[in-house]
Amino acid sequence: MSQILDEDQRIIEFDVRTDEMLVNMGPQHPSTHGVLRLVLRTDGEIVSEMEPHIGYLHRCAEKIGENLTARQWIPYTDRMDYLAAMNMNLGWSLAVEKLLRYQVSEKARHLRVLIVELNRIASHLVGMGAYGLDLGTFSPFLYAFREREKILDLFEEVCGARLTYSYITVGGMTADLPPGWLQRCEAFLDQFEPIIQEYHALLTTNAIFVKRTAKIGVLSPEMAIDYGCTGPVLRGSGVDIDLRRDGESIYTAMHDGYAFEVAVMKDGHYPRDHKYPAVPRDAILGDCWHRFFVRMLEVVQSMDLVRQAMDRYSQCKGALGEPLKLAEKLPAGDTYLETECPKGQMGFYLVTDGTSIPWRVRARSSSFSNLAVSPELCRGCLIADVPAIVGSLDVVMGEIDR
Amino acid sequence: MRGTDFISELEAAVDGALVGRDLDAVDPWLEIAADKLLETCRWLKDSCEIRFDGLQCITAIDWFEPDPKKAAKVEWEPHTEVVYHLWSTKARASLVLKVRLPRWQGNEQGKIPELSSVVSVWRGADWHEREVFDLSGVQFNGHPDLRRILCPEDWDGYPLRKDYEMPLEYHGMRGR
Amino acid sequence: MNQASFGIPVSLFASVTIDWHGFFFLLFAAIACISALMVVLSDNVVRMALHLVLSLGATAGLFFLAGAEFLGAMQLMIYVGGTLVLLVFGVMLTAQTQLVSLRTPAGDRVIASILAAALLAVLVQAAFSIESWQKPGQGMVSAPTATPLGMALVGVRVDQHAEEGLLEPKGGYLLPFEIVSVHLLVVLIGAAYLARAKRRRVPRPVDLVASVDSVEPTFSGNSDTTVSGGSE
Amino acid sequence: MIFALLGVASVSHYLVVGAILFSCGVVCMAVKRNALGVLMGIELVLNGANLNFVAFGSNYLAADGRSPLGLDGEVVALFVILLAAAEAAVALAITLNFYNNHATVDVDRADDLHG
Amino acid sequence: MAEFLIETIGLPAWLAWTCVAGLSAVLILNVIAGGALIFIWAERKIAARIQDRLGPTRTGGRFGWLQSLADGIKLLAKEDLMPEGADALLFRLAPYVSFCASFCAFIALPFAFDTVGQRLNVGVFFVVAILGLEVFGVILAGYASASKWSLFGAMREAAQVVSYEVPLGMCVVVPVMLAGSMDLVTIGEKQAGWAMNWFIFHDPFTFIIFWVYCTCALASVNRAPFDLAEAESELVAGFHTEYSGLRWSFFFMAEYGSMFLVSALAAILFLGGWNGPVPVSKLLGLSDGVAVTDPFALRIVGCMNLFLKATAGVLLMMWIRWTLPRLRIDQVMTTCLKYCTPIAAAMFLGVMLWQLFLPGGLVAGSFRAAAGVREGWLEQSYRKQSAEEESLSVKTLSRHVFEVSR
Repeated sequence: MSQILDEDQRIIEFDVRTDEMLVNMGPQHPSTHGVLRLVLRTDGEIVSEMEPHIGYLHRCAEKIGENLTARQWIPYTDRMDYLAAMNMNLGWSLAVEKLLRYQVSEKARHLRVLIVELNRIASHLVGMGAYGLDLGTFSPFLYAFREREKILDLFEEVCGARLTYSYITVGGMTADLPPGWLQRCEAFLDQFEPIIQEYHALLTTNAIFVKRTAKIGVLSPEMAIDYGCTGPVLRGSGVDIDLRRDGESIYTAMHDGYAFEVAVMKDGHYPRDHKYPAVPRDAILGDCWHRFFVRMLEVVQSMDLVRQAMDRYSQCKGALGEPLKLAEKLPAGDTYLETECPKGQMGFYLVTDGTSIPWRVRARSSSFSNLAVSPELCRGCLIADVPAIVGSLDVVMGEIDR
Repeated sequence: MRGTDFISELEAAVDGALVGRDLDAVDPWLEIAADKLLETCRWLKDSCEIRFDGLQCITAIDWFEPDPKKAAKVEWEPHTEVVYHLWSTKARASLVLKVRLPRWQGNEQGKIPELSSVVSVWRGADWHEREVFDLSGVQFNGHPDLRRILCPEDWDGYPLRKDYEMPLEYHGMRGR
Repeated sequence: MNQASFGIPVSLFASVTIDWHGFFFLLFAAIACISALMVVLSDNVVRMALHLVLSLGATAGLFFLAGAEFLGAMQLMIYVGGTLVLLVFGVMLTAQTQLVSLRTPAGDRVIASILAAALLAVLVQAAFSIESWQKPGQGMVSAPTATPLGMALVGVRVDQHAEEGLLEPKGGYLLPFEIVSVHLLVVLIGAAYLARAKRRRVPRPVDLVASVDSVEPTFSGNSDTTVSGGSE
Repeated sequence: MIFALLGVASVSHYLVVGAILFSCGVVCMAVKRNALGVLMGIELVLNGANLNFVAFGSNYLAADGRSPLGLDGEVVALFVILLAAAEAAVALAITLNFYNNHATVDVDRADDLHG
Repeated sequence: MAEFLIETIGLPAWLAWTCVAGLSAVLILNVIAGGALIFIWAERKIAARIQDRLGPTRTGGRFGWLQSLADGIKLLAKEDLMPEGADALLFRLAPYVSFCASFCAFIALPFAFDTVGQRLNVGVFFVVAILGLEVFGVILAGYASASKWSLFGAMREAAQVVSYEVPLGMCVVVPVMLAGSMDLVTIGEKQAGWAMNWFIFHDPFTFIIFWVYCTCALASVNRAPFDLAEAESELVAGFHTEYSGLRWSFFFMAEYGSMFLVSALAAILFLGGWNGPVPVSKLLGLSDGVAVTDPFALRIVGCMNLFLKATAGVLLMMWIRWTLPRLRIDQVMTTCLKYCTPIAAAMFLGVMLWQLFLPGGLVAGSFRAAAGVREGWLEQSYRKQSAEEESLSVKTLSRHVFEVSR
């Protein structure tokens, strides 16, 4: 019995041994989500070692930040997690506001929640679609993009951009919502809600999908915390942390009065999982399936938050408030703020020396830490599992390489 | 637990670790002696009541003013500061540690400062330390695999240092 | 009959008769022999396997020509699998060693060739030694052999005609058939045993990482990450 | 020569082809140092033999329309094919084990039992 | 046809036979190449519809039906690249090996009751064996490309195809057993009459084994969810990563050719082949119940039937491809060894017992009477064929020569 316990079930060894092979997955590989390069050492189909090589998309954003004012740097945050640029804008704006001890107007607060949660849906849709692609099914990808396009249309109305918005800015927003936007957003949510079942049918409950993801890349909560994994990756391992509820006061204050349940498995149940497919028998907490499912639940959660935010926003009277000056003087000091972005906790660290230009800016990216755990998860898996595992971490290279 | 209690506990646990503090800043921080860092981190993670089980971020700040005119006006000595942002899952609390290092080890130009690695405490420190090494030039002793991470392996210099100059050319490509 | 339809001087063609059987025999025989020779001559295992496949395929063609259709199909089917596996292993086992030359010394080659030439001479001599063997076949279209073959394998001979007047009736092949079946089964099991998966017992470094007890015990049912506790 | 052969595909011609395959196989077995090459030689030898069986068993080739061997030729050839497949599996297993132990497929290195 | 050439036009026999053989080859080639064009277009349209988009709309009119032709021309014009470390000969050879295997298997495939390139009495085995040869092209391509991804693709393909040949063989043997012949024409003819005569409806076991056959066929032609050899998310493009232009399109044509082939084989083995669900030929008086009166019309109807069924099979494959994720290599093997093979074996046994105790099948042989007539005619004509040297058989050809030269 003890012998059985000693065996690592994940690592399979054969009597038939062949020469080890070193293969390069990426940086131009179809399933590495951008310019990620994975070096695999394989014995046949089994990956004995995997090492990510990053930096192909390094654009020196932090160095550039030392030469721009805080508001000028916002477009650079867009280009970090370019799939959730609104969240990036928010993270940086909040960090600067925290240093300035500035509070945005009530209306701007609700508008921020609205926009950010909408962007979270868009980001998770890409994550979901691309994950299907990683597992070899193409159709869900286009289904996801079809809906994402509608969100991008809404964003385009708001700020004129479809990918790099720079909409949320230090001290508020660059503009208020155009007339009739709320109705269009409402219409989108109404038609989007039933479609989620479609995704569950195509992916979440699909037998092959479950076979490909269940018990693959199991990340224990200890390991997840140890590696600094955050976001859906951490919650997929069953750790109940969501900065919207547990974060710093300036961030949680933004969500004051909002009702939401953190998408994490508690006592064998996900919040309102009665509405959604049951957890398959094969899946164990912390595997790829759970990470994927947490994202799917967060889409529903975000839809709910968007509806609440729309309510509150429309009830707010008065002006949105002007954003701060482009070259607002920053008090000397330093501050660090993490926000809950779709990919995980994105932290911005800001050091100032009393001028309007920061002395040092630092972006702590969630994908960076999430990806760092992938060599551990991929040890002993099959080649086909590598895209499945890396895809389930849902990394964005723009954020990792900055 | 109150902050002051925590500090006295830390002082008791790791003798001579705490060399500075600012509890009134936007983010209160503690300054740790460079040679006591590893011990302090161990204690913070394993033994103290609020277990800081997550390392969120490591940042190195280069306090150096290349412009001699401005340099004359600043009130700090040139140094490198390494900042650790810790997080406790249990208490949902964060902690900021700062470590002050010389810009160059023994003031010897080109010899990067050394600091003990905390990879043995938090595995997540691995890539963060590599990034700090890569961009700001801090040697982490005890790191299992300290290589450049974002820049190419044969890159010269540490880009996030204030006196860094972009090379004129890299493998035949124009730099400036 | 219109002898010069379409302006083609048909008489020119009519004087030539082509024996298709002979033509295909020559074709297949040439492919088989040349490929066999190439198997001997080439050093690359994959090329050898390719030539072997060609040779065996051409042999299957010869079987078809000789009226043994079932056998030809079997040859194709079994050797596709058999040599395929050879090929695969050839590739796998020489991934690294392909630079290491496994050439035979020239002396060995010469000796082997001489011996083989002698053997060939004897065999060819034997092949033409009996006159009746040299006579071309009647080309009788015989009944398909698949059914009698199948019946013979289960022990019933249906191919013997009464008028053949054999001294004693030929037996079926039930026993050899069974023996071959068991034999194949044994080989199958052996192969499965050889390729079975084993679990590695070495603990992975990550398992040695100290545990964190501050986490809410939400994680359960995962037996394969045994956290062995912080021993430091 | 070629025209002489045309139209006279007889048992003898099959035997010649078989002989060539057989000889090639024998040379292959003798000179190849690669274990897989030796295996391929065996396959060739077996095929050469098979051709003979088929040739003798073919009514179609027989001069009087009735072959001396009849169906037995085909049955034996069939068994040879089946056993060749089994033999290949066993030989491959040996080769693999050999490779795992010696990291080579050179049969000249298999001299562990050499005194 | 050859008769016509010899007697009416006055060609010498060997030339006439060559012409006929060439014509048949061209016809089959056209079925594959033209079929591939149509199927590629269909796949694009179907994939587009499944994915809520339009697909090709411009090239060649409203439905973009010339898109694949345009692509073909583009592929012809593309530069033919070869990696530096590649084994030049094998690299060049591989696509043709694949294509030839796919093409050769059509030789023994009957399109209607007597429309067949070469009627072989081991037709089923021949088709399955030749189809298995296609994998050689893939392995050679993978090895010769000097790319590790190609090599992985080739290894996967080898393992998969060799494994799936076992259950596929078992599935194929069931109709052979029911028809008592390995001749595809005979197997097809045994299912003439109403749809209840089709082997898929013969008994519950055949119904199950049909679906096992579908799974195995899907796997043996490398279509999703078994398309591991070219899994684009794992192996870039698998065995054809390094191929471009015309060579690459040969692999593609081979793939579509094989898809059509296994579908047609399924139709012949289980779905009545060229016989419609209703014995139209009898109702229309093409065969009056005693003899075939209009073989030409019957051929056309038969071909259409078979093409329809095979196309339905191909479309089903496309539907599956655009719906399901891909399996992993070990799951593919598990499907084969733990599910398909035992199920196929059990069903084989079941069919055998059923034949033993309920030989007529569920629906008594009454419908079979219609089949019997045509079958009899066919056997007769087959015999006549061989006697009058109507077939393309090498054997009969040569026999003709024997007679002429004597």
